[in-house]
Formats: sequence, C-alpha cells, structure tokens
Amino acid sequence: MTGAPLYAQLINLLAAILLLLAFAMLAQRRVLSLVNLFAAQGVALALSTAIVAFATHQPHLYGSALLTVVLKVALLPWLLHRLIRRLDVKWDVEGLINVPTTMLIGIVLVVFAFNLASPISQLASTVTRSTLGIAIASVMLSFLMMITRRKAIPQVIGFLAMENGLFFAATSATYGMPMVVELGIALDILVAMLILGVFFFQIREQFDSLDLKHLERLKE
Amino acid sequence: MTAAGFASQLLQLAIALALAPLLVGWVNQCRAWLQNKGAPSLLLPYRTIRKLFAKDAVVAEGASPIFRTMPYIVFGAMCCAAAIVPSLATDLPFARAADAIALVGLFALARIFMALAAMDIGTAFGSLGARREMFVGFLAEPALLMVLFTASLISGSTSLTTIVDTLAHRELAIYPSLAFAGVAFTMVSLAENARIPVDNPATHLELTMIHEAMILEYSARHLALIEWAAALKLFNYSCIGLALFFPIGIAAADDGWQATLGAAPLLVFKLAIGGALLALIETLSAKMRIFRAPEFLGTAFLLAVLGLLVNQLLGS
Amino acid sequence: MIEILAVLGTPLAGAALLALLGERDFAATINVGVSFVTMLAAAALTVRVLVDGPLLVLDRQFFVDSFNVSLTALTAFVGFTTALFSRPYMRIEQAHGRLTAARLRLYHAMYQLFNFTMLLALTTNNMGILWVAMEAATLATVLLVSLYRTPASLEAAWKYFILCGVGIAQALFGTILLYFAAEKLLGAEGGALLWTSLNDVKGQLEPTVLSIAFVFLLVGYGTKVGLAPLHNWLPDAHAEGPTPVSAVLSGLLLNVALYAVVRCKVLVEGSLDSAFARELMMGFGLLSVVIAALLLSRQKDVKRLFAYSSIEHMGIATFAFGMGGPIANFAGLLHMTVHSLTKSAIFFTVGHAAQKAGTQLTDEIRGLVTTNPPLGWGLVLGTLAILGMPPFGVFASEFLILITAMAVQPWATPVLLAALGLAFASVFSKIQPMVFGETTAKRLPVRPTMVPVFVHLALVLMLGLWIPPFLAEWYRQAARLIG
Amino acid sequence: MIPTPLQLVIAAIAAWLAIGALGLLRPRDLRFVSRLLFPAGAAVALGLAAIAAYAVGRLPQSSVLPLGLPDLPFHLRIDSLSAFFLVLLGATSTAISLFSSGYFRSSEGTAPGLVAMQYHVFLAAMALVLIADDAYVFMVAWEAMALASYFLVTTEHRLPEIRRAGLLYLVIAHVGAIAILLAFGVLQGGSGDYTFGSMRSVILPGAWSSIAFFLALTGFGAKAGILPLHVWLPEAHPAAPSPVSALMSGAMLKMAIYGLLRVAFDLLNGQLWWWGVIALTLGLVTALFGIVFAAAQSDMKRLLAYSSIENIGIIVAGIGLVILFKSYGKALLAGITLTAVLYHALNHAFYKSLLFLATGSVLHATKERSLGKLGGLIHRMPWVAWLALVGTLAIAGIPPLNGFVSEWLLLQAFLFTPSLPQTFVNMLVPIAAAALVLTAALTAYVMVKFYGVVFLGRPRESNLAYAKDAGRYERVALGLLAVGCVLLGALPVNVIAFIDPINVMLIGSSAAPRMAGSWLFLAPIDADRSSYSAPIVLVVIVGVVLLTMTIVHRLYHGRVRIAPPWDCGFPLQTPRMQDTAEGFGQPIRQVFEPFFRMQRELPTPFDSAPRYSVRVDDHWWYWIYVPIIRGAERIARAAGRIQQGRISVYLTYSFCTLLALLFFVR
Repeated sequence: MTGAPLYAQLINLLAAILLLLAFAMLAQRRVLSLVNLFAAQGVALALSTAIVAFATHQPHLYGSALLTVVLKVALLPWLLHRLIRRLDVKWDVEGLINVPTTMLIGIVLVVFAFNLASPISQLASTVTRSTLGIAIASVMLSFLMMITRRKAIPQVIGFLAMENGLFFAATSATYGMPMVVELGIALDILVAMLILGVFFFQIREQFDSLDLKHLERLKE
Repeated sequence: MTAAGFASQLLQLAIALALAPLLVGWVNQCRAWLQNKGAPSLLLPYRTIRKLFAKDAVVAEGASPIFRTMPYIVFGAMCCAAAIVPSLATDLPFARAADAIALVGLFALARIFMALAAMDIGTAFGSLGARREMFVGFLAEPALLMVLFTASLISGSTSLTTIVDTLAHRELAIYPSLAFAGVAFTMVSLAENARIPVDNPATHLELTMIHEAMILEYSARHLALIEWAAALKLFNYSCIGLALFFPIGIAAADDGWQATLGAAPLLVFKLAIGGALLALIETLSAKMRIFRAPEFLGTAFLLAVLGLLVNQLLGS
Repeated sequence: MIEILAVLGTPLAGAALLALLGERDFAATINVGVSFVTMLAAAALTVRVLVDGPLLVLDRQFFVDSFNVSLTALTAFVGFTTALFSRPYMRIEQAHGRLTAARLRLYHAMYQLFNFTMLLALTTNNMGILWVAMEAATLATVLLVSLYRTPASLEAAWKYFILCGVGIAQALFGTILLYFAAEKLLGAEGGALLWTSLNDVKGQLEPTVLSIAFVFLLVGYGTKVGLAPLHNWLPDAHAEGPTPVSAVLSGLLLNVALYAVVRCKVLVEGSLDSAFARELMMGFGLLSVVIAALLLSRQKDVKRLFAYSSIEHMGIATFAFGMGGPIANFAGLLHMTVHSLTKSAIFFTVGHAAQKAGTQLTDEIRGLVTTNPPLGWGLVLGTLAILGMPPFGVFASEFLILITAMAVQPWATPVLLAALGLAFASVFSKIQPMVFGETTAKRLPVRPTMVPVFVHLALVLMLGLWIPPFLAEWYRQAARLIG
Repeated sequence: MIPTPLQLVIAAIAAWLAIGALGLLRPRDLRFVSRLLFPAGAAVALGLAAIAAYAVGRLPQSSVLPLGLPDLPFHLRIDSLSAFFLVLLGATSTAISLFSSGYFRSSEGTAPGLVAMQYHVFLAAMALVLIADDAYVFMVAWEAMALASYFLVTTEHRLPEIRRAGLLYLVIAHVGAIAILLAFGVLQGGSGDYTFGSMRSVILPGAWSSIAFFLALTGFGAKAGILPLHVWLPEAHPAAPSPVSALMSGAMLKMAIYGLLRVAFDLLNGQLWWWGVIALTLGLVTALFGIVFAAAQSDMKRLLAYSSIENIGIIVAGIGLVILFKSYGKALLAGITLTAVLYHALNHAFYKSLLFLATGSVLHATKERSLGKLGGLIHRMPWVAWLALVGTLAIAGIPPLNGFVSEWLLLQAFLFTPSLPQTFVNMLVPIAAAALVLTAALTAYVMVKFYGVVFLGRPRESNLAYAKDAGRYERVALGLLAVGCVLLGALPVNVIAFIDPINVMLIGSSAAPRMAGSWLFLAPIDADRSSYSAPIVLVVIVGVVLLTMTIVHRLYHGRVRIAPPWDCGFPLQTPRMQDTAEGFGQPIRQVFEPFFRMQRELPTPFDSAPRYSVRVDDHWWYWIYVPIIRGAERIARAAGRIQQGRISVYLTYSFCTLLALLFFVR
C-alpha cells in the first residue's frame, strides 16, 4: 500500500509476519520450535503495539507493549521451556490431520476472515484497520491448531497463540483496550499458564504421558 | 291404575302360574309323540311339583343362605316377569313400573342368583354349570334385548304393553325387521330355556348339563320352586314371542274384562301351537358341543342387531 | 457503595484468609461464616437497591439494577447454603480418604475466590471486567473440578479448561468488537466498555459490527452457559468435581454466564432492528433442550444426569429471553432463580446419596427413603420439582414460558413439551428406584445437614404457589429493562 | 355474615391440608393417625358433601385468592357441575376415610403419618380441581392430585412391580397433563388470558376447537383410562392400598370425566357432531375391551380395575352421545343422556368404592389377592360378603339397584334417537346400543365370577379358615356405600331432579320435569313410551319373594337334612376341583381370542407334577408403547454420539458453530 505512512506499512508488515508465524505454528511439529515461534509472535506483537503507541501518541499502549514483552516473550516461553525439559516431551507426533490439508483449511479460513473483516475495516478510523482481518485470521488459525493437535502442550500453545491474535486485534483495531482490562487479561493468561503447568504434572503422573488420547474416557 | 286393570293383572298372573307346568307337560308330550315314545301324562309336571313339596329337603354341607334363598328369588323374579308380559291384556298396572329392559333385568337377576347358588356349594359340577349358564347368558341376554328393541323401535316404546297395543291394534303393516327378530328370538328362547340344541333338559350325564348341573344339589321344596320357575320362564318366553309376533287377540286397555276373558282360550291355543313347534325343533336338531353355543347365540345376536339396522334403514 | 465493597471484599478476604490459614478443623466453619457475611452484605445491597433504585458507583465501574441485584442476592444465598452443606460433606469425603488436608485448603480458598469472581461479574459495569471475571471464575473452578486428582476428574478439568478457555477467548473478541464499535461514539476514555454508557448509545452503534460481535459473545459466554452444541464440557465437569462444586456450577455459574449473554443481547437488540439476536438465542435454547432431553435417557451417573438437566433448563431460560417481552423475561428470571435453588438442593441430596452408596451410578443406589427418609424425600421431591411438576416453582416459570411460546412461537411449543415429557420419563425412571425399594447404603461418619435442601425446596414450593409482590415487582422491572 | 358455599369448600380444602400436615407431626404414631386424622378427614368430607349438595342448582359463585402467579392469581368458582362432582367426592371419601381409619396398619412401607398426609393432600387436590377456574390453578391441582396419588400407589414401594406400576402411572399422567396444558393453550385463543371465564367467551374457529377438544380428550382420557392410554390403570389400582384404589377408581377417574365435561360443554361453545361419533366409538371400544379383560383376570383388584375401564368407557360413550344430540339441537335427548352419564358416574363411584374396599378387607383377612387362593369367605366374613353382594348386584346392573337405572336411562337415550341427518350416525346408534348391552351382560358374567370365586364355594386354601371379618370402621364404611347403592337405585326420580340443574347449565334445557314428573314413575319421554318405577319393582320383588317364603313354610313340614354334596359317584372331592378364576374366564377368553395376547403352558400327560398356567397380555402395550420406547431409545443412542469424549471434536463443534454463525451474519 504505497502512499501510506511508514508506520502503517511497518504495522502491515508485522501483521503479515504474524500471519506467517501462525501458519508456521500450524505446520510445525516439534514442541520446542513451537515455543520459539510463539515467542517470536510475542515479539512481533510487542513491536506492532509499540509502533501503534508511537504513531498515535498513546502512552498506555507502551505499557501494554511492555506487558507483552514481559509476559509473552519472556515469561511464558521460559515457563514452557522448563516444563518441556522437566517433562521431557520433545516430539509432537503427527496431528490428527496431515499438514498439507491443515494448510489448505488454513488458507480457506484466511480468505473467510478477510471477507468477514472487510466491512468492519471500512468503518474503522484507525490507521491500522486493514490488520483486523489478519487478527481474525490468526485467531482462527490457532483455533484450527488446537483442534488438530493431539498432545497437551501444543494445544496450550495454540490457546496462547489465540490470545496473541486477540491482543493484536485489540491493538490494531482499537488502539488497545482500557488498561484495567488489559491488566486483567494479562493476569488471567498468567494464572491460566500456571494452572496449566500444574495440570501437565498431574496428567503426567496419572497417565505418564501428555497424550490427549488418554483423556477420552468420559463419553455421553 | 284401574280396578279392572288390577283384576286383569292378577288374573294373568294366576293363569301364568297355573298354565306354566302344563305347557312343559305339553311340550314333553309332543316330543314323545314325535319321537315315537310312550308319552308321559300331561299333568306329570304338577305331580312332580306336589311330590317334591312333600319330600324332606336335603341341604348340602357348607351351604350359605344364598343357596337357600335362591329358589324363592328366582321364583319371585319369574312371577314378576309373568306379570309384565301381556299375555291376556295390555292393561297391566305393573307393566308401567317395569318395561322390556326391566324384564330382561329380572331374567338376569334370576340367572345371577342361580349361578351364585350353584357356586355356593363348591363342587366341580356346580361351578361348571354356573360358568356355562353365565356363558350362555352373556350372549342370549343382549340378543333378547335387541329383539325387544326392534319391536320397541317399531312401536316407539319400550313398555311391552304399548308394543303389543301398537302391533295388535293399529293398522296391519309388514315389518321386515320383525322377521330377523323372530328367528333370533326363537334361537334365544331355545338357549334360555335349556332346550336342545344348547342344553338337554332330559340328560342324566352331568358333564353335558347346564341348567341341571346348577341345580344338582337341590331337593324337595327348593327343587319344586326351581322347576316351577323354569316352567314359568318357558311360559314367559312363549308369551313374549306371542306378544311380539302374534299379538292378535290380546285385549287392549279399553276393551274391558270380557275381552280379557275372551283372550284366555286364544292364548291356550297359541301356546299349544308354540309348544308343539318347540317340540318339533327339539326333535329335529341335535345337541351341539358347548363351544358351538357361542356361534349359535352369536348368530342370534347378530340377527337381532341386523333386524334393528334393517328397521333403521327402512325407517320402519 | 459500602455494600458493594462488602459484597466483593468479604469473599476476597475470606479467600486470602482461608488460603493463609491452611486446613484447620474450623476452616469449614470460617468458610460458612464468610459466606454468611457475604449473604448479609448482599441482602443489604438488595435493600439499598430496592429502596433507592439502580446504583452506579466507583466512577461508574459498578452498576447494580433490579436485574443483577436479584441474581446477586441469589448467588450470595446459594453460596451460603452450599457452604453450609459442604461442611459435613467435605468432612465425610476426608473421612472416606478421598481428600487430604492440603486439598481442603485449596478447596476452601478457591470456593471463596469463585464466589468473589461471580459477584464481581454480576456487579461490574465494565464489559471487559465482566470478561475477566468470567475467565477468573473458570480458572477458580478448574482446580476445584480436578480436586480428586482421579484420571476422570483430570480429564473433566482439562476439557472444562480448554473448551471454556477457548470459548471465553471468543467472548473477548466479541468484547473487543463491542469496544471498537463504541469507541467512535464514546471515545477511548469515555468508558466505551461501560454497559450503562453503551446502553445509552446503543441506538447508534454500528449494526454490522454488533451482529458479528454478538456472534462471538454468544458463542463465548454460551459455552459457559452450556448451550448445545457448546455444552460438552458441562456434564464431565459436574460429574467429576466434588458435589458442592457441581452445585455452585449448576446453580450459579451458568446463571452468571446467561446473565452476561442477556446483557450483551440488550445492547445488540438496541442497535439491530432485526430479530437476529432473538432468533439466535431461541435457536440455541431449543436445540439445548432437545439434545439434553435426548441424552438424559442415556445417563448412568446420577450427577451427570442432573448436569444434563441443567443444560435443558438453561436452554429453556435462554429460549425465554430469546422470545423477549415482559412475560417471557419475567419467566426467564424466575426460571433462573428456581432452577438454581432446586438444582443445588438436588445436588446436596445426590452428594450424600452417592456417599452413602459409595458410588454415583444410578443402578447401584437404592432405597434412600428407608435408610435416610429426609434424604430420600428431598431427592424425590427435588427431582419432581426440577421436572416441572406443580405445585413447585419450576412449573410456574415453565407455564409462563409455554404460554408465551404459544402466543409468540406456536411451532416451538410442541417441541418444548415433547422434550419436557421425554426428560420427565427418563429422569424419573432413574431416580425412582434410587429412592424406593430395598436399600444398599452404609452409615455416614458425619451426620449430613438437610436444612439447606428443605429450605431451598420450601422456597421453590412457595414460588410455585405465591410469588411475593416485591419479588414480582422486582422481576417486572428487570423484565422491562431487558426489553 | 354467613359464609358462602365457595368459602366453605375452600375451608374444607384447607382443613384437609391441615389434617395432612398434622400427619407429619407424628409420622409413626398409628393410633394418632387412625383414630384421629382419618375420622377427622371423614368428617370434613361429609361436611363438604353437604355444602356441595346445597350448592347444586344455586347460582355460580367465584372468588380470587391472592395466590398463584402475579398476573394470574387463583381463580376459584363453584357451579352446579363442580358442586355435583364435589358431592360425589365428598360422599365417597367419607366412607373411604372411615374405612382407612380401620385399614391402615403399620407396614414396612411408607409411615402411616406420611400416608395420611398424602391421602389428604390427594383429597384436597381433587376438590381444588373441581373448583379451579383458571388454567394455572387447574394444572397445579391436577398435577398435585397425580403426585399425591402416585406416592400413595407406591406405599409398598419395596415390591418391584409396585414401583413399576407407579412409574408407568406417573409418566402417563404427566403426558396427559401436557396434553391438557396444550388444550388450554388452544382454548385461550390468543387472548392470552388463561382464566376459564375468558375461555368461555372466546369463539374458536372450527378446526381449532376440534384440536382443543381432542387434546382434552387425550389428556383427560389418559387419566380416565380410555384406550389406548389405559395401560397404567390395571397396574396402578391393584398396586395401591385398597382405600386408595377405591378413591382412585371411585373419585379420581371422575375428575377426568369432570374435566372432559367442563371443556367440552362449558369452555368450548359449539360442538361438532363427529366429535360425538368418535367419543362414542372410543368409549364403547374401551368398555368392551375393559370388561373382556376383566373376565380374564385372576387377581381380584386387577379385575375391578379393568371393570373401571369398562365403566369409564360407558361414561365416555354417553358423553359422545350427548355431544351428538346437542350438536343436532336435540336438547331433551341430550339432557336425558347427560343425566344418564352423571348418574352412572355417581353409581360407579359408589359401587366400585364398595367393591374395592371389600377386596381391601379380604386382603387384610387373608393376605391374598389372587382369586385362585380364595373362596368360601361368606362363612368367615359374613359382613363383608353380604355388603359386597349388594355392590356386585349393583354393578351387574340388576334391578332395582342403582347400576340398572343409569344403564336403563342410557338405553332409552339410544332407543329414542330420532332420525338424525347422517344415515351413518343412524346406523351407528343401534350398533352402539348392541355393544352397550353386550358389555352389560358381560359385566354380569364377570361379577358372578368375582363374587362366586371370592366369597362362595369352599375355601381353596387351608389358611382361609383363620380369616377374620372386618372391623367396626370398615363395616360402617361398607354399610354406608351399600346403603348408597340401594338408595340411588330406589329413588331415581329424586336423584334425577338433583342432577337436573347441570342439564340446564350445560345443555341449556331441563330434562327432569319430563323425566321425573310423578314422584313414583320415571318416564323420560312420556309414560306410554317407557316408564320405570324402581320403588314399585323393589317392593313387588321383595313382596313376592317374602310371600312365597311364607306360603311355602306354611304348607311345608320343614324337615331339613344336612348331607354331603352329590359327588357323582366320584369318591374324592377337593376344593381345588372348583372352577378357578382362569377356568371361569376361559370361555370368554376363547370367544374373544383376538383381544388377548396369551402365553399358555399346557401340561403333557407325562408331567409328574402337571401345571397349567396362562398369561394374558395387552396387545396395546406391544402395538403402541413398545415401539415408542424403542424409537426414543434409538434416537437417544444416536444423539449420544454427539458426546463422544474426544476434545478436538468438541473444539470442532464450537469452531464450526462459530463459522456457521459468522457466515449466517454476512
């Protein structure tokens, strides 16, 4: 989009990266690299937030950018790494659906998301409106990822990635939510992550594996 | 209710009581003739009754009061029936108190008490007889009622006196429905009076009995009353038949007592013919197995209903 | 103001206290005490709102009107009675060796925290905070569901967590869209997430955005309401968690989630002039009723059975709010109330019954009336009440809903009634043998308290025969508010 | 000021509820319950009957209680119809409560106090049903009635078949209630006002009123036991304690009849002739079915239950005829028929309660319900036996008892059906009459079987020798009901005059002056068409019998010998050689073979211990209920697959839902 100011182009670039990362996660099978991809997503997110903050002179967005860095680039990946080391699960076996199919579905989803977003984007007054579609797309892609993975940790990563997408939507579409809310959300994510950590150990000690196929007993 | 009416009522009752055994005797005699047997005396039934009244009563062990009162109740019911059915005159005060439906009710009363009394002793034969009697009854009773209904639809009334008045004293008309009713009625009265082909009054083999099996335990006065009641029943049925299908000669309300008296010989004549016909039927037909009875009576019932339908269809 | 702080502060403080205190014998008593204080505070708040109308305090962050005050009071009350019930129940669990002291500590702390989150969700005016509270409620209960650490409970908790987490995430997206739509009107700082201000401007909110937002919100919060086909977590979580948790999940959490949906529906209704939101809610409601009714007959575990019945009743309430209009909304509110009272009472009895028989399988629990008449009669009466038998209150609300349906949506009435009939047959045929017949029960180490059960049932009975005028007035206002 | 009847009725209901509440105070104290509560309940019932009898024919009164829903408080109303049924309820429950006070012993079932509570709630609910004047209070009372009776049925809940019976009963009752609710929904005709008052004023378009009528027929039929919704009845009635069976059969079934009349003639204005045809056919089929099955029963209470189905069938058929006549504007005939219907309802309440209570006494004395193990009780329990005889003759429709009068009236109505517009209907009427008569005759058969096997003959079991006759309370109760049967039979004219206001109310014309002109004679159309005088018949029969007796005893020397019965030369005669219940019913089974679904076990000549057993089942269960249950199970199993345990599937559900909705939005 020539003619648009630089930061807009940057944000669009980051948005594209975000989408790319989402696809990468969808395709990636190794848990550790999944975590790294997640961290990378966090970086992109933080950058875009900062840029928006700079562009629109909204100080509280710096805060949320910082929050993102702390939480999603540092803390959560670190936690995940530790967990993976402690539980030593290196490999995520083949997903329920093979990768190419997943990719195809993903692309369909992206198209759908863009279509969905276009009417809203028309209304948006923000410089970053065109990224809303990407936000929705990445949310849906992480949803798809959660569906296709059959191990606990990748599923959780999918969950966190979904939060990323939402957060990106929040910043890109609306210059961020009120601070209270963002803090609350962040807190929830953190607590969720901790609880999940506890869970992993419990599941592990019950079934001595994190394979979700053990968790299919309760029917009807 | 006039004094004349009351008189004719009593007269008719008296005649019924008096003539009933004779009718039985007559039927037996005719049958004997038809079967080339030496006929018993015409008065045999009277003698039997007198003899029985003279005897000592033997009551089975473990008989309850129901057993002892049954003969009186049955006899009473039959007397009442005799008082309803117009055989001589239609000016019967009591007939206003009980119409055709009540008449059937009276027969049912008699039947039920007979069956109960039969079960009272607790022998195999008693209960067998009771069962068969009720079995015959549950088809015969509605059939009879249907026959009466056909007549009452024609005359637009359920009181027998009115029916007879209509049939006898109005302009003569052909009622096709009555033909069905007539056949049905004949079959019913055979069954109800323990006649061949449904029952055999003369049998001495308990297993084939119906009526006899029920009264197996009775003796002396009780038996006498029962025999008399049975005779009355036959008499009543004959009178019903006559009243419905040959009502000529029965005195109407306003004819006065001469007509009533005049009707008496005519009645005797009609009864004689009826009895002879009954004997003929009995001679011509063979007793059927008990489980053929429902077919027989079912046919009667259906014929009666058919009569009713025909009546509705042709608008009488 | 004070009241709200008390209502929210007490459970929070209680949670902290119980967490620090660790498991002592009197912890359960403290738990009851805290809940009791909360209830008093809620009562005070209720009176306050009744006396001088809707309350908008703490720079508009908290908003209490006749709609949510009724639910707040209900929540505090059921929270109290459940604490009362859980005291002996948990003792027995401990005596049976299913729980350790540490777990009890977790349980008590989380119980209060859960109460706090729900009260927060009810009283807050900020859609964002509402979302945060809902998520927090999930987190608090996840640990309670997995309290026994059995494989089944872990599985249930995991499903609960993932499904509700994802659902809630959708709700967040919906909230963002809402904010996005409102921001242009109210400005970033103009409290664009405050329900009251949104409500004021709902007429001018952008329809397309709001309809999309509502889809996300409905799918999100609907997951927590347990609307089919988003309900799959519900039976597992109810069946595997400790019974007091099942009671509060069924009795309170679902209500709160439905409350959130209704709040959103009000806004969307205001901006859209189409029946979009209404049809959506009716559809989900009806679908839930039918699916739940069908699945009821397949249940073997008694708590699962009643979990499905909760799905059914939430479906009915959603359907009612979907129809809208004074009578239906009135009925919906009434239905939420009587359902949470009855269902929690049932779970109280079911819990003890399961403890007596040492199993939750319906086929192995027998003859309760002979071993413990109050328990047995409580269970059978509660069941009949929840199945919509007069003269209990559930019938009153269902009657109102049905007559509205006959007037507004005649086609739906036979479906509803057929589902209700099927549900009746399948549930009662399972409960009757549990209650009657020869018994298979052992004595309990601690005497269970039946007071909460009969208090609840008495209230439900009263609501069936006589709705106090103030309550009726109250519901009418709320119904008008929902529109 | 003096209280109005309505207030008094409400007070009676409250009193019953209070008595019930007292039962909770000392649930295990038998003396308190049986010597205080039940007699008190009986007193209240008597009072209720008196008030209601006063209210018949008075102007309707209505009032509104501040209960129920805020927009729909309890509307109550008493008019002739409800008053008549209140009389029925009060009269029967007086006797039944008295009986109960002697009947209930401390059993291992529900505690006596609780039983008393459920019993009185049951009574109160029935009374409330009768005075309800809006849909809500009606439904509340109706279901409370079902609930209370359900708990009473399952008093002996330790027996599995009793639990099964209770469940079946409650489920069918609930289904019926749903139908009734729908009927009200239709009746209210979009006015949104669910008071009966507004329903009366609403004019429904033809199709809708038909729908309303048939919904009501279904709903009330489920309670009354009309085919094919009768299956619960022969299960539940035997399962319940005898007073409860008596109350259910005598009073509760009539509540359904009341509801049907209320909807068909009061709430719906304008009936269509073909409703009548359908009700008529349905009723007659039910009646025939019921009595044929009664003949095949070998459990005395089941037998009576089936006979209740038969009587209900007759009543419904009568209602159908009323509709037929009314729709053709034949007011007088409609009046006669309606009188017959109500009369029959009253009669059935009396003799069926009497018989059920009698079985209760027998049950207590012998612990035996199966006819095959009874017999000869007339010697051991003369009181019960003789009073039961009255009931037996009454139900068999024997003049001059009450059963005969109502059947007589009904037959008159059939016979004097003038030529109606439809030929088809004209053809139908005689056939219907035939079916009715056949049913009546079969009733006689069944009742002879019942009475003969239970009370007559020789005891089939040795332990029957220790049977004791009923106690004081039971005797009084049975006596009251027997006297009721005789009076209802002997004074039809007065009874009809008493019923007449309802004709005026529902049909709009009075039938009594024509029917009951003179105090002595009952002449529906006019004297020479048909007339019946119960008093005369009674007097004459009794007179003739007594006369014969006296004469015979005068003439007769009166020597009597007691001897063993005639054994036909067959030395060994045991009681087991008497007809069993199965044996007595066998001819009927053979004639009506297709009605039944039988499994017979015949002994072979080589059996060391030959045994014969026959199980008679109901076709309807296999034709209708089993398929329904199977179908529901199949669908449920299919639906069960939704919840198949795998989390990614669940996620897919919500994902697809989301996508679908989003797609739907755009």
